[in-house]
Amino acid sequence: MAHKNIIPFGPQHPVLPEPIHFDLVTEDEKIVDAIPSISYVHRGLERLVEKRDFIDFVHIADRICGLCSFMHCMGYCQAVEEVMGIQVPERALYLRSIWAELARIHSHIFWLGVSADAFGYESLFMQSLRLRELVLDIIEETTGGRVIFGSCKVGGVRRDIDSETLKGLVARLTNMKADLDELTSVFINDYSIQHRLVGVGFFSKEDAYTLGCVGPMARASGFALDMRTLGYAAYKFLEIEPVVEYGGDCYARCLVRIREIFQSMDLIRQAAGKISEGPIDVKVKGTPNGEYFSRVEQPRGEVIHYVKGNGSKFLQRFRVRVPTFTNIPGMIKVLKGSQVADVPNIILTLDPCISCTER
Amino acid sequence: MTKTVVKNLVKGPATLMYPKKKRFFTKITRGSVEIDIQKCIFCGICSKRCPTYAIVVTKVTKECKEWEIDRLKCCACNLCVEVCPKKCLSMTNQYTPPARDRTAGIHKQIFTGPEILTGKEEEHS
Amino acid sequence: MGWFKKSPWLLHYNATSCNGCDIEIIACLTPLYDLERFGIINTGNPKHADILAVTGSVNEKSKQILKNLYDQMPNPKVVVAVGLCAISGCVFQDCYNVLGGADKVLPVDVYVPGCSARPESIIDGVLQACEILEEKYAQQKKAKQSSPKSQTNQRQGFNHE
Amino acid sequence: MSEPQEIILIEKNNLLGIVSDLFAEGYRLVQIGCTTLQSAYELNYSFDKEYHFKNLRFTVAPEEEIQSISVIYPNAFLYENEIHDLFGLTIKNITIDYQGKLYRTALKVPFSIENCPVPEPPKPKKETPPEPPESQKQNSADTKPQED
Repeated sequence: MAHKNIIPFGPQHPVLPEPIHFDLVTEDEKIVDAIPSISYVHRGLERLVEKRDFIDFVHIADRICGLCSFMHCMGYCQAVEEVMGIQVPERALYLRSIWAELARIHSHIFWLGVSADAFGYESLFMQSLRLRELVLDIIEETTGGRVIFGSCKVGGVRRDIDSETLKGLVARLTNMKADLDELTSVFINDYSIQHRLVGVGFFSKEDAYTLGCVGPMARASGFALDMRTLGYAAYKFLEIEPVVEYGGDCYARCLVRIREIFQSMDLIRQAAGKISEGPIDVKVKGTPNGEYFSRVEQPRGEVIHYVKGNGSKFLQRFRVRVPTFTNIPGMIKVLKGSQVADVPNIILTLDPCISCTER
Repeated sequence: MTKTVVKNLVKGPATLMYPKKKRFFTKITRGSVEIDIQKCIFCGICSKRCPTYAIVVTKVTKECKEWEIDRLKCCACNLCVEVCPKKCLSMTNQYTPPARDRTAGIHKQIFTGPEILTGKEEEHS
Repeated sequence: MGWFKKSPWLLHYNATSCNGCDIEIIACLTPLYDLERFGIINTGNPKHADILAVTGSVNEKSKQILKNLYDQMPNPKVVVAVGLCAISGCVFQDCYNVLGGADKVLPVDVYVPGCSARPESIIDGVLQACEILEEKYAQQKKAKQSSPKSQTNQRQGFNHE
Repeated sequence: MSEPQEIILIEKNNLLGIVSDLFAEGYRLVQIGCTTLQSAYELNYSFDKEYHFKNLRFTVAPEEEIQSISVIYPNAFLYENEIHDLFGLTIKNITIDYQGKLYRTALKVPFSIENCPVPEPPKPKKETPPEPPESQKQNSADTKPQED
C-alpha cells in the first residue's frame, strides 16, 4: 500500500542551519532514497589563485569556512611551505597546534549546541553556546578575531602568545572543564537525548571505510582515522590517541565529539608545557614550484589542500577537498532506511559544513 | 540540574546588556584601519595588496594626494598594516558601526602639505 | 529599550556565506548577547518574518531563493546585509560565481560591516532595522488611510501585533 | 616532517584495473582532483591505506572520455560529477549522474582550458632567470612588495 513520495528538503528550512537541498524519496515515513543537491553556496574561490599571489591567498584560505577558518589557513600554509621547502620554527608549530585545538573546541561545542537545538532541547543549546563564548574570548585575546583568526601565514604565524597569556589560557580552560563536565554529562546521560540518538542512523565500520568517511563520523564507527597522528605542526611532539567509539550511531558520534573536546584541552595543556622560546616566522623567499597534498585534521575530519605551483608567484592550482564533501555519500547511506523525523538529527550528527563543501 | 539553577540565580545574568553597556575589546582586536597621514608616502602598496580593494590611493597633483578607505569593504585582515613601509597605518580595536547608506563607510584623507586640510568624515543619512 | 513598540521577527538566510557571519548571528541569540530581550525571535518561516538578515555574497543559484524569501515576507519588511560578503563580496568579489552583495538582488536597508560581523555590530544593525521598520509601518498606515480601497489588506502589515 | 607522497603515472585505459586492484588491497578513496594544464587536464586519484598516501595520475585531452570508477568506489560519484561540471570532461557510467546539475554556475565549465588560461602564462622558464611575467599587467605591478 505504500507508495513513493518525494519530499524536497531545503535549501531554506526552519531546521536547517545551512543551505543544502535533499530530495527525500519516502515510503510512508521511511526514507528509501536521498539525493543531495548542492551549489547554493558555490563561490569558486579556487580560481582566485589567478588574482592573488600565494602569500596574499592566505587571507582567502582563512575565509573558506567560518567554523574551521584556522585549519584551512594552516593546511594551505603547510602545503606551500612543503612545496617551497620552508622550515617553520618550532614555536610557530606549537602556536599553530594550540590555535587549531582552540578552533576544534569551539567548533565542537557549537555543534553540541546546534544538535541540542535539533532535538528540541533549547536550554542545553543556550548553555553550550554560553560556554563557547569563553573559548571565543580566548581566541579574540590571542588572535584579534572572533571567528576569522587571521593568525597564520606562509612561513610561520603572525602573532605570538606570550607565556603569561599562555598560562592564563590553560588555567581558564581548566576552569571551564568543570562547567563542560556538567554540560556533557547531560548529553551522555539524559534519557530524552539517548532516546533520540541511540540506535539512530547506524553506520557500520565497513561502510565508513568504503564510502571514504572521515573525522568523527568514521571514528564513531570504530575506524581510527585521525590525521593528527601524521604529526604535522606540533602534533609530532604531543601525545595523541585517536578517539574511537564503536557504536556507529548518532549517540556514538556525539560521544566522539565530547571526548575530543577534552582531548583538545589536554593537547593545549601539553603544548603549553612543551613550547619553547624562539622566532615565530621565517622569511619567505622565492616562489613555489612543485606540488603537495597537505592533510590536516579538521573538527569534521580530514581536509586536503592541494597546491601546485609552476615557479610563478601565482599558483597554478589550489584545491580543497573538505571533510563534508567526502562524508556526503555516507550521509546518504545513513539516511536510507531512517524515519523522516530523524532526518534533521542524522544530518546534524555528521556536522555538515556546506560553505566549505562548495568552496 | 538544581546546581545549575542555584548557580544561575547567584551569578546573575550571563547577558551583556549590550547597547547600554559597551563591550570591552582586547588590545589586539581587529576593528578598523586608521592612518597617520603625515607619515604616509603614498606608495600605494596597501591599496595593491588589499584583498577586498577597500583602499584607494590617488595622486591628484604633486602636492595633493588622497588616501581613501571604504570601511564597508575593509575585512580587517591587518595585511595593509603589516606591509606598510612607513608604519603609518594602525589597526584600532573599534568596529565600524552599521550604516543605512552604502557610501557611509568611505573615509577620505587628503594630504596637501605638512598639515591635513580636510578630513572628510562620513555623513549618516 | 523602548525604542520600538513591536517585536519584529528575524529570518536569516545564508546566501553563499562562509558560515562566519551565520554563527555570529546564532551567537547573538545566545545568553551573552541575547537578541531575544528586544523581542526579536529567529524564525525559519519567511511568512512570519519582518527582518531578513542576509549573509554572504549572493550567487546565481541562491539569488532566486533569496528573492522568493523576500517576496513571501509580509509588508513592511527590512533587509539587513550582515557581513562584508553581503555588502560587497569581501575577498570573493572576483569569483566567477559571485554576484557581489545582497543589494544586487534586494533593496538593502542596513549594512552591517565586519568580516565576520561582530555580534555587537549585528545587534546595532538589527536595532537600526527596527527603527526603519517602524518608519515603514507608519508610512504604510498613512498610505492606507489616504486610500481606503485596500480595506482587505488592512491587517497585512504586522502578523503578530 | 613531510609525509611521503607517492605519485604513480598511469595510462588512462588501465585506470579501472589499477583502481580495482587498489580496492582489493583495501585502499580508501581520498579524493579525485583535476588540474587544468596548457592544453590538457591532469587527473589525480588519491588513495590512502593506514596513512599511506598514493596518487594515480594521468592526463587527458579535452574531448577524451574517462571511465567512471564509481562502480568500484561508490563515493566517487560526487567527485566525478564535480569534474564534469567544473572542467567539462565527459565521464561515462557514473552511478548517480547529475547530468551537469550538481554545480550550476554563472559561468559554464569555469575550469575549462578556455576559461581558465591564466595560471599558465606567468610561468617563467625554469632554467632561465625569473623575470616578471608580461601578461599580468596589473598583477605584476606588485612585484616589489612581494619580496618581504
